[in-house]
Amino acid sequence: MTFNERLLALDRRWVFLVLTIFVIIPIFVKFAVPLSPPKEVRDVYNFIEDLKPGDYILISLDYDPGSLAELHPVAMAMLEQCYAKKLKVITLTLSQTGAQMAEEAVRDVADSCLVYHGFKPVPGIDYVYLGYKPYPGLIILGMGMNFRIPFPQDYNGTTLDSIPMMRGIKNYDNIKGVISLSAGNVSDMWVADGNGRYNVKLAFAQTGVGVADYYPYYQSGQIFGIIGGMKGAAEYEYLCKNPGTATDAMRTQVFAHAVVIVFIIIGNLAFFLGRRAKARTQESK
Amino acid sequence: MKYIILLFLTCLSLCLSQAILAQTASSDPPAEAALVPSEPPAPPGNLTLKDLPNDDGHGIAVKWDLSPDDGAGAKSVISYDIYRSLSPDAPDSLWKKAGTVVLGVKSYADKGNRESDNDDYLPKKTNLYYRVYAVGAGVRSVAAAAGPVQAYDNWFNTLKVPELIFCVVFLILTVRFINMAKRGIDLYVRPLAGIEAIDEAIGRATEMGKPILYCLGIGTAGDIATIASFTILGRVARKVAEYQTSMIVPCIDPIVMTIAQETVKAGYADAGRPDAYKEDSVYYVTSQQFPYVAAVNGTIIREKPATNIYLGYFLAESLLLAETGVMAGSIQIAGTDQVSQLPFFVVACDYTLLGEELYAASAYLGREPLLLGTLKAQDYLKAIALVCIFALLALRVFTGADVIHKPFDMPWW
Amino acid sequence: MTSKTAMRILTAIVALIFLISWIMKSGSGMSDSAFTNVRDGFLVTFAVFLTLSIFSFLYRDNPFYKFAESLYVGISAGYWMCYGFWSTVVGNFVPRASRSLSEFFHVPYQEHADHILIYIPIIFGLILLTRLLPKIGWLSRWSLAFIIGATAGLNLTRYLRSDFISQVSNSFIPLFVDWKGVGDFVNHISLAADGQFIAILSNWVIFVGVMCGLVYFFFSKEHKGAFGVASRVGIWILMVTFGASFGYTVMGRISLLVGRITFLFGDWLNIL
Amino acid sequence: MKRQIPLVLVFIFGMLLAIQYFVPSEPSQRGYEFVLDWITIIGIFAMVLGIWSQVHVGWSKIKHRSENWQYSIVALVSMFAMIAFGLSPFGGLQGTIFRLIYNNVFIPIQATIFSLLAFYIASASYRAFRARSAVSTVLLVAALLLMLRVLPMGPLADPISSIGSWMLLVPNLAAKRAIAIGVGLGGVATALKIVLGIERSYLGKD
Repeated sequence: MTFNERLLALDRRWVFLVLTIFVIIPIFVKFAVPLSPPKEVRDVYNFIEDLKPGDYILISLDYDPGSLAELHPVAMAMLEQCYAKKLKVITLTLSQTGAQMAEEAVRDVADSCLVYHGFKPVPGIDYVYLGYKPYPGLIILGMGMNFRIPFPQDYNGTTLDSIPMMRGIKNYDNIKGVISLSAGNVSDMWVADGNGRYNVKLAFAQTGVGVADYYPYYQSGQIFGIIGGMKGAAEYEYLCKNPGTATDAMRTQVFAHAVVIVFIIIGNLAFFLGRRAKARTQESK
Repeated sequence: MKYIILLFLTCLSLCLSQAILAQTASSDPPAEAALVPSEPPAPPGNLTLKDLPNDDGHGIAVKWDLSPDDGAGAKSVISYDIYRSLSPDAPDSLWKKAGTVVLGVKSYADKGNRESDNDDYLPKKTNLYYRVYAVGAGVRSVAAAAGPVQAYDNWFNTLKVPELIFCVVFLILTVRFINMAKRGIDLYVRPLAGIEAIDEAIGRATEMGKPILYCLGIGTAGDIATIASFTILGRVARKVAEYQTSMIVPCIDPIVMTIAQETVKAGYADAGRPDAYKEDSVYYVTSQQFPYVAAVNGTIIREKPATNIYLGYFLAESLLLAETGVMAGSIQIAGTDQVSQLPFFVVACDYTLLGEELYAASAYLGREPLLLGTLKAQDYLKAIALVCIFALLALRVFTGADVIHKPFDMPWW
Repeated sequence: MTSKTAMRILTAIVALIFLISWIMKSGSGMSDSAFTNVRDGFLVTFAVFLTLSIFSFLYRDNPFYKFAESLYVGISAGYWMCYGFWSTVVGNFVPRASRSLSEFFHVPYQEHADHILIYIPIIFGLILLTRLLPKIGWLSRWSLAFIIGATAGLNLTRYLRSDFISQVSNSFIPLFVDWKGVGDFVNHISLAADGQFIAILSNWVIFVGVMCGLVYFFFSKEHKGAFGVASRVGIWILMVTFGASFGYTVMGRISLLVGRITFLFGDWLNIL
Repeated sequence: MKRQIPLVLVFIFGMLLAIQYFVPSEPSQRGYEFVLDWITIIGIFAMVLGIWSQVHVGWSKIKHRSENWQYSIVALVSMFAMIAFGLSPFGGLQGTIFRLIYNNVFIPIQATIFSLLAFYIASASYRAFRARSAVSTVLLVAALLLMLRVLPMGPLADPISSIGSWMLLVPNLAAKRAIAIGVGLGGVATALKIVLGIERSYLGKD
């Protein structure tokens, strides 16, 4: 049996073994994956980076626990970026099952800021969490008039006017941009009602499954950036120099994909070499 | 006396607390962004009501002209609220909120519930009255009111004319081609590799002395793909009986199992070997997707069938089954109408029936004129679809108009 | 060493590891109650045992996998029966069949339901059960006929719109997006993803793809000449799609595996 | 009798439900809901047949001591244990033991079986993605491009990523549409064959 033939008849259990090893290694060996974030992801990052301390930004955490793996890392990295830049961050959620989770995210990142940046953003002064209200389309429209229409109080029941950072903040005119992290069609409403009617500067983070549907909005300029799936999340963490769970997951993905691709290449090489060898033996006959 | 002092003290403390509260409030200058109830927007105009067409008699179509304040200005409308009641001058509490629409929308299909004990019950053939409010920032306009109107049910849904035309055309074509086929006119059908492989595969199983595994997928008897699979199963069973080999049919649903048993039994009877049929060869495993796959995988790896046939409705288990079959060294023929699973079958199986080919397979296997007739009718409809796309595209290119954008969508107003 | 002895040694090793894990896990339990700790220690160990048993199938079929598979199938069947009983029998059937039964199961009795109609499916159901009696087993076909007839009738009309009519009508796409003449098009041609060229190209690919795809599915015409070329293009478009979907799915499947590995190394071995 | 009545039943119910689709009026809607209900209720009786089949197959294996008969005991015992826990008056589906078994036995096995797909997708890629012919090369290249999107590709990352997205959006849409139109037609044809009695193999012989 020649080398080719042996390769072509390779027992699939070798594939399984190699894949297992290369999925386990990155869990223990931490190394930086060289990522090259595409323009649509860099656009989001640069937009936030270019804001001045004290500018207002609205981050809408419109995903439910089902999309946690892909969108939570973006939320974490982005919130930390905003806090570190001393922006005033308004957060809310348009997903019914995501209210609790979003609140925890907003608070946890504020806590971790103390460790990494030496200060702790103060609720009501540096950030506010408005909570959840039903009918996303109406909420988005209402906020275009006045935040107080859909959200008379924040998540804890404090009226918006008694929250220091919300004084004088009326509607989208007072904030620099909106970033919606969503796993579904809430993004469509943000485009139609937020950007379409009030000209809000808008960017999205979407799950891997949904992201392809929203690229046309990026191409037409209705949104200024888009972060897609686990890969986008890892790229965002990379830009923020803040590697988290998405980077970890990406390490495994890169290894696993590389294994599959290498096996495909080996298979094809063996196939071609084998065919050439066969052709040669036929010629010599 | 004691009580009077107590009362006095209570009053005093109340007044004091009020004063203190007022103080703190006034020390906090009202923010300019605070929500001041602005002037109410102008009401919507020209409210008209009509029975909702094409329904079961519990719906009203409501239509109005936009409020002058719709879209811009300090008094801008945010939404419209639609209310319904059984009497024009009922108190507010008896007006049921039928729905809300955002600004810019000027109609609403109020589809009420048909059960009288439901909160949203909309009675049939009864006078109903409507009010529509334009809602601004914290305030709403005066109501535009109209009524009475009555809801009736309809006996034909005019929106479904396209489907009706389609069905009639299909029926006419089918009958025509069946008649042609019966008269003995030869209807050509192109070869399908997957179908020709079935014959071969059964022969191979006989040579190897190993069974054939036929998997109907994870659909219920209500899925058309499963029904199509039954029609193929009958013919496969007949061939299996003719070749005197054996078959295994694990099922995910008791009803599917029952129908499959009847089908296989009939196949054996057709082949003239009803005694060879064993009831236990078609059996029920469990009704859940992954346990079913685990069991079928076990069967494949232990029985090492010569051929695995997967036809029907499949989800993520497609690759689990197909790869296990490769491990067992079986020839594999698959087919499903689930586009998302076709890639896995195409990659892992020897032959794959793509989408419509699954439905055509029984005609191929049976070669009966009746079945070939429907196949021909299917082709004619495909041709009609092609012509439709071409013609309407040409119309669009030449007129440049968007009027034909969705030619089958008809407005309900 | 025969394979039987090897199997015995292996089973002994597995049992030993199982025991050690049970003891260790019970010892590190969080709860105050010793019983809960011991129970949870067992459950985690058992879950790990089952996980590894299933993975062992990748090497080859073996008694551990067979055990896990049978257990899984049995539990699933039992679960499904119970679920069917509580949701369908108690949920759908009892509230309409009898008041005393409804009270027994604590479900609200439906006063207004048509109580006579409920007997029609019961009759069909009983007829179905005649299968178990060989003499009159053929009667069960009546029930099957009802089910098949009803579902075929449902399928005859209901998916026409989503699968046929909408798909045909959605194919009317502009083949010349923002067309301002050949000169303008050539002057502004670019490969930018949002450019006019790409937009027009995409719509042409969709148009030609749908056409050729349909041609591929023609059964009663020989795929020769122009027809053959079109059907060939059709199959190419299908293959591009299948390849792309396959490649795209790899990521999701790897994530599933990472989930299980995290369970083994994190929840069980505590080394993450 | 044995074949005529079932065929008549199929025709009557098939036609009624096909026509019902076009009739929005209240009696028609209610009739539709009834029929859907009936199918679920017949399903309850079918469950008996399911249990019967399972016990029958398992028992005959045990009785004849055929290969792997021991595992039939495991399956039957776990099934009846689960039924006993689930139907007992103490909590039913929410009972403690029932939930414990479900969460600690059922869920882990389920997740693991699902995760086997990661291995299978790798071995299927290795075996099947070979440039044997033009068509299989197309399949291979498309899959490779989508997989390469995940790897760090430096300057190539942007074009690969856009081509990948384009393939998922554009040819994908065309192919899905062509398949859906065919599936729609095939489904109608199959249903029609059943209702008209052209296709009757499922009704058995004799």
